[in-house]
Amino acid sequence: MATTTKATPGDLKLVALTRHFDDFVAVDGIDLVVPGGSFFALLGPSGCGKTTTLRMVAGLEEPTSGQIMLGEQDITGTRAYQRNVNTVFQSYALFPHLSVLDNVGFGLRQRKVADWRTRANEALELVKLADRAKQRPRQLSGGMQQRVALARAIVNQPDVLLLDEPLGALDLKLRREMQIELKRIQQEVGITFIHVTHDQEEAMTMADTVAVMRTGRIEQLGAPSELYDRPATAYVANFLGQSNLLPLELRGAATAGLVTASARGVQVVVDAGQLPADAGAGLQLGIRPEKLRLLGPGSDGVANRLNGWVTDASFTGVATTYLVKMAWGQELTVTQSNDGSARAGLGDEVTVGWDPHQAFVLPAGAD
Amino acid sequence: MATTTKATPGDLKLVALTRHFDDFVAVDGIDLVVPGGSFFALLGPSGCGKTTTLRMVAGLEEPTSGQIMLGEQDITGTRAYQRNVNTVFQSYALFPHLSVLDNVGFGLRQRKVADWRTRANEALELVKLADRAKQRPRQLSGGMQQRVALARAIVNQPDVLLLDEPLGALDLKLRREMQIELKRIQQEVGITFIHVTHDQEEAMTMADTVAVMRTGRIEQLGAPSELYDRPATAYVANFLGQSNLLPLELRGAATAGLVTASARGVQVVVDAGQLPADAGAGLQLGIRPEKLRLLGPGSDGVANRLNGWVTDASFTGVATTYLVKMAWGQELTVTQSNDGSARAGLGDEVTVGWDPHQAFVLPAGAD
Amino acid sequence: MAWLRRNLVVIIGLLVMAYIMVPNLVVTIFSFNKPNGRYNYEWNQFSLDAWLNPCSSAGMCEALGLSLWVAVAASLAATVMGTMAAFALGRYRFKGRSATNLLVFFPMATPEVVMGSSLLTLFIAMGIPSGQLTILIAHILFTVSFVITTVKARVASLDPALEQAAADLYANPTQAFWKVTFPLVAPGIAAGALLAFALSFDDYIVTNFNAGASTVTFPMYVWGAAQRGTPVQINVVGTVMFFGALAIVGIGQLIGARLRVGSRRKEAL
Amino acid sequence: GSPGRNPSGSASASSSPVAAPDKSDTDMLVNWSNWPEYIDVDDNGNHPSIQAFTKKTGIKVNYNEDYNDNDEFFAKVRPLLEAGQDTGRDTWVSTDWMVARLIRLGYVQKLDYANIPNSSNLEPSLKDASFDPGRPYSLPWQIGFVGIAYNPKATGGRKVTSVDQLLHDPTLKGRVTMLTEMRDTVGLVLIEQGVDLGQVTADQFTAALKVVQDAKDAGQLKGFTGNEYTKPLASGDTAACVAWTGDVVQLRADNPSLGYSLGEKGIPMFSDNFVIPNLAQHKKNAEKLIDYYYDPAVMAEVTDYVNYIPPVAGAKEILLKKDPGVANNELIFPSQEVLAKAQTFRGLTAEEETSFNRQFQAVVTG
Amino acid sequence: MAALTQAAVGAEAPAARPRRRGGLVPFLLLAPALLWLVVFFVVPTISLASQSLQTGDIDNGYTLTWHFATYADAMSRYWPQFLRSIIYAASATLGTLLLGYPLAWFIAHRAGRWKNLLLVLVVAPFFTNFLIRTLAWQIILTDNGPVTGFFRATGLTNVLQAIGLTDNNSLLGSQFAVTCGLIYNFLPFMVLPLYTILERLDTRLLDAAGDLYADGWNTFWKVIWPLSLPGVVSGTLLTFIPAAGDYINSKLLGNTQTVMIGQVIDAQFLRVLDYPIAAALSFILMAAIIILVAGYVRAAGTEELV
Ligand SMILES: Nc1ncnc2c1ncn2[C@@H]1O[C@H](COP(=O)(O)OP(=O)(O)OP(=O)(O)O)[C@@H](O)[C@H]1O
Ligand SMILES: Nc1ncnc2c1ncn2[C@@H]1O[C@H](COP(=O)(O)OP(=O)(O)OP(=O)(O)O)[C@@H](O)[C@H]1O
Ligand SMILES: [Mg+2]
Ligand SMILES: [Mg+2]
Repeated sequence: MATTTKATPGDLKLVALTRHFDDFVAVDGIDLVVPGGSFFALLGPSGCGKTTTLRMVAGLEEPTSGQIMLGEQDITGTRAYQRNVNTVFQSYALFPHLSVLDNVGFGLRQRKVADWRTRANEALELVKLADRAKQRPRQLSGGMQQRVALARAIVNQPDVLLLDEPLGALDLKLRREMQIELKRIQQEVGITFIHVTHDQEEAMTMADTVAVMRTGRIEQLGAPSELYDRPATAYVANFLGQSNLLPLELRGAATAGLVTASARGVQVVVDAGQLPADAGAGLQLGIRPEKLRLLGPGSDGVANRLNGWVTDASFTGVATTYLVKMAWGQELTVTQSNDGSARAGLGDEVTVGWDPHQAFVLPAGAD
Repeated sequence: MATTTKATPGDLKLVALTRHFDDFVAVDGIDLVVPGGSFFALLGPSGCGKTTTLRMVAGLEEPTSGQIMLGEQDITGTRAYQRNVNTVFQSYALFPHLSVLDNVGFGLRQRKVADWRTRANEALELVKLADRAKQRPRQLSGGMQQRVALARAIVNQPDVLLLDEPLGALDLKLRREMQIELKRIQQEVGITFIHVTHDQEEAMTMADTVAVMRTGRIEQLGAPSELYDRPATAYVANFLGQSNLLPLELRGAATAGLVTASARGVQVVVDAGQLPADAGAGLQLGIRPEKLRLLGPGSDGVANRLNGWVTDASFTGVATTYLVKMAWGQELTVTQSNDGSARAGLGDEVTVGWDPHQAFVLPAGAD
Repeated sequence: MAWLRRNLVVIIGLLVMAYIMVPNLVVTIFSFNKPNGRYNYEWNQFSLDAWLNPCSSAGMCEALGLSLWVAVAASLAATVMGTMAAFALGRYRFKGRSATNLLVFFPMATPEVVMGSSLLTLFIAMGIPSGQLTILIAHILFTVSFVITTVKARVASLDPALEQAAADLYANPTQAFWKVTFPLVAPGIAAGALLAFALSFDDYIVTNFNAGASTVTFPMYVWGAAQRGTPVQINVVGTVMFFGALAIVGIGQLIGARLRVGSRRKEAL
Repeated sequence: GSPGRNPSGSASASSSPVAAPDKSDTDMLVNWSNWPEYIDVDDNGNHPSIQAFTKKTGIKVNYNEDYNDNDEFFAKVRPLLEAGQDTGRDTWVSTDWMVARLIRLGYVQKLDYANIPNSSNLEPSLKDASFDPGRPYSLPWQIGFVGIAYNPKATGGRKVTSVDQLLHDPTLKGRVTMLTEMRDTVGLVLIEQGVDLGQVTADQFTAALKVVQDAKDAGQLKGFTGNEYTKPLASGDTAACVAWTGDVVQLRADNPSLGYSLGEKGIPMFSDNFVIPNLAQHKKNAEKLIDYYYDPAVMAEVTDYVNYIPPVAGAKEILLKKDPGVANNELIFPSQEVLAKAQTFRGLTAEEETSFNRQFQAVVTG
Repeated sequence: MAALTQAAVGAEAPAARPRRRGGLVPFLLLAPALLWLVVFFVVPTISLASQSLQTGDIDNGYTLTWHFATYADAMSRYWPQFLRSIIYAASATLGTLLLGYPLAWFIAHRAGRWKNLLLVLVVAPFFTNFLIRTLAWQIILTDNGPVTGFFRATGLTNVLQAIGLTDNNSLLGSQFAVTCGLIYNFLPFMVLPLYTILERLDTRLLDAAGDLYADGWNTFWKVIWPLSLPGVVSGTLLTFIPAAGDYINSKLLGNTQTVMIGQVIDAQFLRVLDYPIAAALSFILMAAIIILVAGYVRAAGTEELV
């Protein structure tokens, strides 16, 4: 079945989708279009309503109000087993009493597909588990179970595949492997994937489009690099990785696309193109740790520089993360790639610098 | 109690420590010295004997042979409740029928410490849970439970604190927070920590010394950066992160500390100081993904260079990871920090290069 | 229609619950009856007589007292022995474990007449005179299996890491048992004891064989009385026992809930 | 297993001692097992006649209503008696055929009539019982007839007067019960077939039983019961049944519409009798107790409550004054005409008893 | 009371593999209960076995003659009652299963904070004397009562009669009443183990089934039912075994056509005084139960008996 090319499925549209639990509003009027065939990630902290949204799409939860459209069809009122949508559950939810093959074939048999066995075996091959067909789920390791859950869902060639933190229970190494695997499979089968996670790295690695959710609403939506490099709010900035935030006061006018400003009394330059339209409540300057660099001697050309001393250095293999204390007490996080660039020791006085185009500017107030 | 400064406890020595389960050798003659007051990490894949080793130190498992010394004292024959060693269990093992305070005070009360209540409260303050003293463990979130388990162990001021994958069940974000927290506490109380994990990043971030275990033995032991930059075997190299391995044949003699060699027919230079003493079985060259760089124009000075084309690029925020396919089919992983250096697109022809001093050489055969 | 489909199981559940409760309801209602004649089967007239004079039926209260005493003593003994055995079976691997499991299972599969009579023969051969002692022995015998089964499930689901944690925190094995293991298995033990109590309190056939000349338990009394009439007081006892059991559990739960609410309120502060 | 026992079963032949040292004089106590509700009771649940006995003699009575059923009771005491052990009882009240068995097995002691002067009040017709010729072992406690009772409410007002009707009337189908007491149930049929219960042969027994079997197979019978037949009869769940007189008198007190008929050709009669088991610890006290109840005034008091036929002459005269309603009740003090029709099942040999029982139980539990 | 949950009365905990070897300790722990079972159960059972092979009668005593024919005799004479007992017990078991399953599900998943109370209510009937309970059934099913009235008015009695569960247009004194009584008496033994297993059932699997196109019915048969089998097994055992030996219900609520083997054993033991055959019947009953149970447990694939 992996070899069959599918017509691109229709778009999935959520219209003012809302779900209340008693008084509590879990999902608060989401409007969203997921283009057919895309890899879409829903990102957000625990309890923000990701699972609830997904369950409504799957038909496992009834919306309090709003609509769900698949292509031209309104599927809001249909029941789970009538929707051509499949889910890979966070906990896998494999049937412990069935063999791997029977798990994968479950949906096909429900739909009375005659050659379910062949197709289930093909799906198992796709996830590289053809040799485990006869085993029970509990005989497999976590990563294998995850792949079975995936096979069980995609074998049905659904219009939309929902993945609810499918990698949450895996260890780091396995998680990275599975991320690559999932992406490969999505490209191969061309099904719309909606991937829920609270791991920002995961969302950014895998998805074409990422939506960041917050208490039942969508805070920002866009391509991963757009969200990462140009977050609209501090919330998004912080959620998609660490940020060093400094209060910013504009001083001069734009010259050559740059504006001079002052952060805690230190003069800095910022990219004029990044200033938000409405800067009423004041501004904040944000710099990602990896965009900050420890400046060695001979780097006088760097426009933005702050002095401090190293209070902590932790080696993580790929990089070393320093905490650099500023005069005003704030500790900036600096991630220095271990690619041969300058290293510093605990207590060393250092200067950190950054390229103005790699920083971003946020309205203050909005956190 | 957090404020009391303790005399540095004695070293923990394991001498030819062995444990059999029936025929199966779980721990196979480990010799090890853990300096008093250090943060020691035991790293290894599932089933390699980490827990068994820890349990023998705690007195929960009897060694088949070998000795355990704490300072000058042989504690091999003593029972768990007689040892001044405490454990934070992987599953926390909090007593569900006792309040948080009673959990933390359990050990003190067993030892008839009169002011157990004060000290337990102090310990709870240390882990920032003083306000939860009256609750039952199941009312706390996973991270909080973990901190209670920690408080319950350190409140006894043991000579050695054993931590068995204490963070295994936490999600990524919480795990990072707790790593920092643990390290802070260890520095504050000065107790010897032995930390078991199978997460290499965790081990490297936290520990002074890391021991990599493999099927009941210790494969390599040293400071994190030492293990990462100079792994003795491919096993260690792969376990502590990703590596690109190339077969290596020496061609020339050492000049200026560098040796010319050939990898898959391409001429490369390697650091002579890194050649292993015994190179009988052939050699392998290892380069970490982040030490490989995409070379832009004007980098002709780089001695080691390989040509290929990009088959995958995934953006992770901090960095972008490329898969670069070589002429002989191998895909090299290249992690390029998003600090403004060159980026490439899918299918681009690229040249990757590395600094000979940042690569390492391994004996082949040993995997 | 959708509502019905969603709540079908609730409706059926409540109906079955009603099926379980109806006989008890009848017993309760008829405890307020003033029967016309010696049989309490037809509603005649509301009366509190039986409730006001629960012991006026000759020998009933003595029988009830004996039954309560026997049930308490037997369930206590069965609980202690059964709990010990459950620990052994749920915890250790040893030779003859499955044989022991089977042996524990057999008494539950033995017809009561057979058990009662063969026990009597044994007592006579051993020279133990029939009476409270023999009743007690018999009751312990047929309740201990239930206790073992009940507690074993609880013991088996206990996390062994907890006892190790106790040992790690300087508790020697005895202390670890009393401070950690026992409190955690306690609900299972309580359930086993409750079941043992109920089975002992309700047994007629085995008891009848092994009761001596002057030991009449409550079921024996009821059986005898029922031959010639059913005093309303029997219904009173049935009602009291039923609601007593409910009350004990209800109070237990209330205390639990109170504790929980208390700590939640603190948390909120 | 037990060692072979002398089938003649006389007490003296038994290997174990029969009489225990009598503690009566030092231990003022007597243990008495009786059927439930088979003695006078006052509103406080006390037994006035027993209280009076204790007051009079200083002997405390340990009265137990643990005799629910002859067979069940026998099963409880047999192992003790067989093993030569005290049963813990000084006297109990067994039905005639059980008395015969107890005597046969040598499980009961001879009465010392010197301690029972009132035994002279025994109704003359009862002095010589076929199961205990000359009554060396037993004295009757109460006597009753076996007849047919019916609930007009359930029969639609029809009377049920014959065994034939009981077993074959289709309007009663499935709502008839008979007794698990073999001699009462089969005896009723035997008399209907013209057999004298004192002369029953094995063939006659089998033939009568066949009638019962056929009725059962036809679905006529709802069940075979012990004393528990009374409640369904009163409530109308049972339309008609084989019943004992004492029960019927009491049921009619509550529900006067209940009907009762005694056989035209003959009436099976049973008696429940005091016996004193081997090794009774207080034999003399037991005999004093029996003597006490053979006082017509005391027996009258009991009869007034239990409504069975008293075996003591003179009781009727006393009741005529105290409670004429009871004294004039034909079922409690039957006329000579009725008494003449009374028949008692003959004593059976061990082999017969086993064989009859086996056949009868095959019907009951078939 | 949540404990009664754990009462498991059978359900096997997943984490339940015994894991230690303890030298003498397990034997010391087992000693009292084992001693009790051996002295007061095994010994009498052996003497019962010997009794079943004796011949003789009450007057002449019984001697051990290894008379195995008694067993053949018992079987040939009483196979109908055996068969009937098995059928009744089986249909009562089926009935308890049909009623107990939704009830257990309801308590486990839909009862919220009423859970514990409902669990107690399920067990509470045991605190009312068995005879009173059964007599209460007599009152409920009485010919002139509202229940019978309802059954008659709705024509249900005709239905029951047509399938042979009752006759005479009444409910008492019928196979129907006996089965009702049995079901009522053993329902708690079915509900408790079922509850334990159903409560542990991962409801996410139900979502998964729905997601994979299984409607309610298919979800039940393909997922819930197979997963609840261990509870079904212990529940059916705890119901079937005592129900097969029961006779109170058949005696008080049944008629002459509903005699069960317990009643036969009772009669042979108490009334005919044929101890060998009574003992043999007991043994056959125990053996039949154990064979059935062993086969059943093997087929159902649970590790331990109860
Ligand atoms: N059945 C329910 N009844 C009441 N509240 C519910 C229910 N299901 C979810 N909620 C609430 O709705 C909110 C959103 O839940 P949801 O499961 O969608 O979060 P999530 O974003 O998936 O979180 P996580 O990352 O922890 O899985 C939570 O606060 C949760 O407590
Ligand atoms: N009680 C036991 N009986 C038999 N084998 C055991 C026992 N305990 C551990 N083992 C075996 O010993 C080996 C080492 O186990 P150990 O628990 O020490 O591994 P680990 O390194 O802690 O693994 P993980 O990371 O999965 O916790 C495993 O293969 C395990 O199966
Ligand atoms: Mg979720
Ligand atoms: Mg481990």
